[in-house]
Amino acid sequence: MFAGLLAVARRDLLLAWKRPGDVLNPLFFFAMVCTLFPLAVGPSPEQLTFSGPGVLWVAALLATLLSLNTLFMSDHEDGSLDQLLVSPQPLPVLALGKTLAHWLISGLPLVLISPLLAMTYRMPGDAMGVLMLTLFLGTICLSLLGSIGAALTVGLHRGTALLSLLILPLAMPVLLLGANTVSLAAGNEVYATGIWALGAYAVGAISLAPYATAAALRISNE
Amino acid sequence: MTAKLSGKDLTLIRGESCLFKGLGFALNPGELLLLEGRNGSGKTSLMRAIAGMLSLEKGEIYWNDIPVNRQRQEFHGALVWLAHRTGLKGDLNLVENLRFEASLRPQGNVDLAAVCDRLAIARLKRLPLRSLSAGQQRRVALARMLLADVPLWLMDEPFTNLDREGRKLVMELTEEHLLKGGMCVMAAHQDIEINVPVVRVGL
Amino acid sequence: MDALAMGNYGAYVWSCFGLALIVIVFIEWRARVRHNQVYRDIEVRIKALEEQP
Amino acid sequence: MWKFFHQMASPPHFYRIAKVLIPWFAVPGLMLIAYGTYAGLFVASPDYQQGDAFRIIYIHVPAAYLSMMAYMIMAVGGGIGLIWRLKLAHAVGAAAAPLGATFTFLALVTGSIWGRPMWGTWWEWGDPRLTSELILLFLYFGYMALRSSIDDTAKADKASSVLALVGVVNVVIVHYSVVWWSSLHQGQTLFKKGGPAMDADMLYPLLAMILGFTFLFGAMLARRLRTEVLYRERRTRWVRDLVMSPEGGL
Repeated sequence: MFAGLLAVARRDLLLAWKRPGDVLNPLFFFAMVCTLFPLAVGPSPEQLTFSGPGVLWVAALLATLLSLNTLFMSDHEDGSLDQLLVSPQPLPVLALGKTLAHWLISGLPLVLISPLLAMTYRMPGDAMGVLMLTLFLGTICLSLLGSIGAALTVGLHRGTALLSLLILPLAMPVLLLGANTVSLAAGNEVYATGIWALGAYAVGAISLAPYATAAALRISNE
Repeated sequence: MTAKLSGKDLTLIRGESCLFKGLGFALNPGELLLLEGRNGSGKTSLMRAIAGMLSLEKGEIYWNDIPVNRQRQEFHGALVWLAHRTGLKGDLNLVENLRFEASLRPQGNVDLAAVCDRLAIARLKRLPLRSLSAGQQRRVALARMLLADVPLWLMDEPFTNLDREGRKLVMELTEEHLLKGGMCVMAAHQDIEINVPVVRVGL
Repeated sequence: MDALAMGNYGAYVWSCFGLALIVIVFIEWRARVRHNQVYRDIEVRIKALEEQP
Repeated sequence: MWKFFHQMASPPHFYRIAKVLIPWFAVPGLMLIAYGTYAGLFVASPDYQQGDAFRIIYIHVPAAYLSMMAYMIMAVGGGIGLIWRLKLAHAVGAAAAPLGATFTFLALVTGSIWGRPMWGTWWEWGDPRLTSELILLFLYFGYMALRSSIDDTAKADKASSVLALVGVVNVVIVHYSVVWWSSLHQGQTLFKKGGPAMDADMLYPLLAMILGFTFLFGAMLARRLRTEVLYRERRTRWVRDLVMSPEGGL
């Protein structure tokens, strides 16, 4: 049952290994957006501490979005998406495999470098842990939501702009939960609700999104 | 009438035009289904419909007399599709590509080395596919088809990009497959020389 | 006049009701225009086809 | 029962019936709205806190309610279209989206106009309902953008139905997360649930407006559906017969 998941994930990781640019571009983008903000509003420490969680989260959301439109694009262009659709494996599982690889390639690195950027925003140590945890859960949600959007827009000419239009409103609850939880943690307040909500969202997304992605892939590949 | 693979009353409308209407066919082991027609007459669409990737306006495709929509996975386990685009990754080499395909489906006991020798691609094993010629890439796609070891071959224009030798090889391979009791659906606008029962569908 | 002024809130209340009226009338008018357009297009096309031998 | 649905869902039948039905929706709808407007503006006594500004709810609440109902209709239509392959159900989604977006827009603008005298600002991020409505408007934009960027109607139908279904799950999550978020920031709400019970002279006009808007929405949806059906069936025999018939089929 999970043979297909592992096979697809392994192949996509191998492909990413041969083209490391795909991994690094969203990371650079993430770091650059985080740099832009202090340049725009000034380096005052209070302001940076106050807005840090929001900025980091918005930057992570945009970086994920940036990496999403290539999720099915190359598969569509070289015909291997067609081959996946006629393979004897259940398509939702294959879609989950692709999403897993996408998360490992573009979501997890964001989580790992986020403390570095959070440090420049003078985020307290406890809040940094919460930031990593929310980004960990949040990027999973975003990759899964994004895979639905990427599957719906695969093969369309104006795919990239459309993808953002479709995904951003869907991603708003994730952003809202994530950023506010980090803010609460940074202000030494109770933040458990947000973590639980994000965790529940992630579980729900893992179990439902692959079906939507699979349906969308079949539809847009007709 | 029971046939292994059959289609009844197939109708497909794409955008403004009706590609085919009330089309039917039946195919039994050892037979070749040849789809003939001009460019744009719907050969590829019909093949995609047979593979279960296109929803038809009307009609149903049957495998063992059961609609394929109701047994998609079993049906897909019994077919391999040689499409217009090879569906192989240019960044990976031959072995990596074929290993990926192998992990998606249970493999028959076909020897990789023998297949590569037969297709004359053995010395290309470690090169990224991107650096191969179009004809060589097509041979790799053929290798994938042979390794899958399934009864039904769907071949969409299998002769494109192949030299004379390659075309002859495809016909030989198809003939062997059919003589072993396999089935083949082929879309081609060239004449083919295969000594097997041919069912023709004109589009 | 007092009833219309609504204790200084008149401008807000009336603009809401007015806007609702304008928006609904506008989209309904657009829908009508589009329906007639679609119908005419089909009519023209079908009549052109019928006149061909 | 099934036979009735199948008959209703057959395009030529629907096209004919809808024409007859539209006035039956539109006339009661307009009458209820006329009563609600008159009673709401002139009969209902001013709110003890908000004064006459509360009269904006007679537009805002029906619009907000329809904005959500239209999305539900879109999603249910999409689901039915995907499962039972009913073309009319897909057409419902296509017809409901612009209407839903319009009512969402109305709800947003009237909410904002209400906020000006009450909060002293045109836009208050702390209000969960306005924020949810804004996200809902973006969801409508996404749906319509996806629909318009796919040329093949059948494909556009199915793709946008998947999006509507994903969106409807999300609407619920958006609502709760925004409520949680605004509770962190002590936002004020437009109309509290379980607040002081409304007087009858305030409540009846509101109910009349909600019902009237719903009827009107039904009529508007039916009119747009007729256009959709006509356009989608433009190559069929029945449309040809309709157009060529002496009385026409407008």
